[in-house]
Amino acid sequence: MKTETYTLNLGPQHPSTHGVFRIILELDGETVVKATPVPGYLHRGIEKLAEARTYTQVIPYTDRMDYMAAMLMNWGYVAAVEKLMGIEVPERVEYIRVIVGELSRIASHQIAIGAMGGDIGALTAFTYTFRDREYVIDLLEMVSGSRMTFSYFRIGGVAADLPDEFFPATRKLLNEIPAMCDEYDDLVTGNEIFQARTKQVGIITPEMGINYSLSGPTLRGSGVNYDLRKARPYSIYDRFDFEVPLGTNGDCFDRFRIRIDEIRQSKRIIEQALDQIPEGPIMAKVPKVIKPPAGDAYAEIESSKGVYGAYVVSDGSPKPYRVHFRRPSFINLGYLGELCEGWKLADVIAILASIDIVLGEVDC
Amino acid sequence: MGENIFVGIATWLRDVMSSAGVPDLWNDTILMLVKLVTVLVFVMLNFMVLNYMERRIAGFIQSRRGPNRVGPHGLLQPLADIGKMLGKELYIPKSVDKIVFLLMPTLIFVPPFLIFAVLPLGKNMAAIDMNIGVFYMFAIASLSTIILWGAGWSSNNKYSLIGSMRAVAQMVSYELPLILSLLGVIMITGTLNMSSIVEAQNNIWFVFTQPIAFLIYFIAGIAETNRTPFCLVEGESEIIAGPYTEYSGMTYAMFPLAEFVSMIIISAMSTIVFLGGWLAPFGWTFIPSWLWFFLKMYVMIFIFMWVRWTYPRIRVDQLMGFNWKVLVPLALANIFITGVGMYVFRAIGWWS
Amino acid sequence: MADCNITSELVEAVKARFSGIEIQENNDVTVPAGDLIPFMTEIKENPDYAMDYLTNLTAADYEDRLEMVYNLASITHGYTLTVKVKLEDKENPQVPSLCPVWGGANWQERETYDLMGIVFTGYPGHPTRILLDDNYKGYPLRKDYQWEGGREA
Amino acid sequence: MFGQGLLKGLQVTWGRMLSKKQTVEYPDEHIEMFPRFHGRFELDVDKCIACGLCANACPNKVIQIEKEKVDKKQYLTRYMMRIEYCLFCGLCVESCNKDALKFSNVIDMNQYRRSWVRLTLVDRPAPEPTETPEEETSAKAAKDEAAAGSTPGKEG
Repeated sequence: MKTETYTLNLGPQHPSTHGVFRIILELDGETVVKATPVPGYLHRGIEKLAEARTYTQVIPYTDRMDYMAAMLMNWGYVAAVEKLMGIEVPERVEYIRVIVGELSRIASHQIAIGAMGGDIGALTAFTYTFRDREYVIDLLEMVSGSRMTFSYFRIGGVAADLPDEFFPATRKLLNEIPAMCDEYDDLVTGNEIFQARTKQVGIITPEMGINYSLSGPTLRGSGVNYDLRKARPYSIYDRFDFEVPLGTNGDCFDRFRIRIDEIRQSKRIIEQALDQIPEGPIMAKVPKVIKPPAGDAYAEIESSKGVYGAYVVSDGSPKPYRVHFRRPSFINLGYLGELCEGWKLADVIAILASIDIVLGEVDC
Repeated sequence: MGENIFVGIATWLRDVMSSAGVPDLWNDTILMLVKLVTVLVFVMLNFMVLNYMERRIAGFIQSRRGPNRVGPHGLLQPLADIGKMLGKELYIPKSVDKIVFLLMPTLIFVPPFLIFAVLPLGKNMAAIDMNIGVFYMFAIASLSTIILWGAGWSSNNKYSLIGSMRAVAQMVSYELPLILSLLGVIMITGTLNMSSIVEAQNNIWFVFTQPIAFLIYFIAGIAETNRTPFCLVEGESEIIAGPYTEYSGMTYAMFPLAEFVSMIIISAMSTIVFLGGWLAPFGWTFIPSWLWFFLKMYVMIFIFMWVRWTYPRIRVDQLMGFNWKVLVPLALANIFITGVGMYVFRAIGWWS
Repeated sequence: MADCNITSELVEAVKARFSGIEIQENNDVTVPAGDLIPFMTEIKENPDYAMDYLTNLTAADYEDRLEMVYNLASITHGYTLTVKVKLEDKENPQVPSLCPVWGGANWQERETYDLMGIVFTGYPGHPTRILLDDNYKGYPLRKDYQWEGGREA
Repeated sequence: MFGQGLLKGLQVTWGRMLSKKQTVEYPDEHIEMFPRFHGRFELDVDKCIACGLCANACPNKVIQIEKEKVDKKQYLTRYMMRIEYCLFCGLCVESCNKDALKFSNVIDMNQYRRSWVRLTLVDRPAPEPTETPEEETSAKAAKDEAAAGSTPGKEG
């Protein structure tokens, strides 16, 4: 029997593309023959905007990339400028950055878990993770004053010291995190329907993952142990004892499961950081007008989505000459077209959710 | 007193009319119309209760409060919803097949209403006590498949088309285990009349003698009503709203309404066939029969909702595989075991 | 931040094989455009370097040249390397595409083409715009790009 | 055993159905905001010296300042924030040396119309100068331009 394929425009406005993202699907019945992802609907030109602003003024714009883990976005950019200027960041700042960064990672992973549950159909998982995320965001609000776009990092330090009530509140939350993770496990991970939907679906082999520059849980789900916090410990991550959760099959389920495990590991890191945090200044000696010497620097951190890097070129003026962000979501998406081929329409949603993109970051 | 309240009202109405000198034919016709209007009102009331219940339960499960602003405890929320839906623009996209597009939301209502005519909602409380009630119900229920398909096809939208194709595949397939699961009960009772099936459960409910059939019926019932984990037809995160994507305002509202009504029917059927219908357990007959019926029905509906807000959605190939590889063989095996059991029990004289 | 750049000895060893490359004091390597593919293949395939991971690919617009920047990393060994390619021809900048070597270069090259206007030869098909509209004129990240409008206008 | 996860899920949702609800019924209840919360801006006019640092610190040119020179002192006549462009990053508050510009805990900043969103913190005429400097008008014009941040050039 001769059949024809047809084209389905998944997006730009679709409940499961997590923003404005479009996938042109060529479908044979419900099976995907060809998938062409089309990003760019949220392109705001942050890299160009940065060229018209001073180094400090770029920080609020980095928030707007991965707004689910804005602290980490701040960190990557600030690290690049500090590398360019050769600033040694005070001890306490490093600890504060680790604490808020890991809290941000927890908040981001909670979204990823909930959104994936919601995309598979379990809307309750979505509300549960959002409910728990509010507690994490409360802590970050206590520190920075904002709930989503924190703008908390400064070049050479952070905007303000941790308030006193932050420590007991964080410890209280950390004690609740294992119960939260168990609840997600019970509700979603252990669910047979969820497993049937995600196991052996959208398999990324380690070779393809490395070839396509995937990073973060998307790559680690395939069993590649590449976490910058362990591979090339930046900041003070070499002082903490934690594990890198790895998947075995590289399917959607592994990518999902890893995120829950990473929340547990982040909890361990924060606990250690809270125990070790020293007193001290929260700002390095930085000139009032930030004028890095001419040159370029590339710094990268492990964000919740993967390797987030910032490439900053300075010409000696107070404004950056060129800023480029290596956004993990964008590069992880590059493999999506190939990954979706041969799967069902419903699997495309599961695969997209398991990669965990934030469109603000994809389009920058 | 409460036991026969509706029968009493009907008798009273008949008496009033005959004493007023209305001919018998007219009398019967008017009474039938009154019954049908009662069914209509009953369905609408139930829809409002269900709408409120669904949102409230969803809220409670999700650590929210659910609707609680309109009226005391948000009880008037369904009215507000209906008002909102009525107030919305009835938008008809240019490319749709206009006649079919507008016909389907009106037709979607017909099968559920027709079914209500034969459901015994209490002792002597079926509008029409048909002797082929179960058969009639399934015959009518199958009609809604083509209506969903028509809605999707006429929308001229690929999401709608996928949704409606899924609807056809799913509803046609799941009808089979649904009917097969009832077959065991029908074999035991030897009747298709719903009231007789209920009466046959006087000693023991069929949920205890036919547990597998009940399970199959429950699963297939969820699939028939297109609810999670089998809500592929709407599949919100995949195909927006399936066949309903292009509908707006009241034309859209008809579909959820029909969905709720079919949920009532599925729950009512499971009550009638497996949970002893209006029969009171433990001999607690001080509660009227129709109240028992609603109690059981709403417990079933609650379980439907509970399941809906807990589970994720299944995939389309898994859905069909589950049906043809698990449910249908299981249902057939159940029929076989029932038959053998009947023969054996008859042979040893435990059952006549 | 710990210094994870590739060691000088390894870089020197590469230099012996590719005469055209320059090495800056922070071990950044500048490669002529013609040598790019052999160089990248060599450091990717050779187990001594095993630069199997293309982290970042971007470009910068300087007054006299466009400069491609490749940030490589080795998952096996853990170190990084920055490779640069200078493109003197600003009117018609061309650089060999890395798509045959790394699949991950695909979208990043499209982005660079889109915003910086660098054409990647050997790219499967002509690179198309990825973030901007297909009919967009100009390359916004170039320094000479002019745009009128915005909220002040 | 197959089905265990399904039952576990039902157990979780059952537990949640009966447990305490998380909703804050907003207009009736208010959450206490943290002291650092980035709410509506407040300007302590007496402290403000109209230096324009906040306008310069803003990444998005939100703040517009108009000032007049009265008796050799800068006098703030108008302080307007185009909140619709504000990122709430807090760089302006941080840049204020005199502690005049602050965040409050007010979260209700929603308006019915976009044009009403603009936040005018100060709008007052300059007091009559006690002496009469001749070149006031020209000085004012120059200052105006300087105060409005850099000259409105092309956006990013």
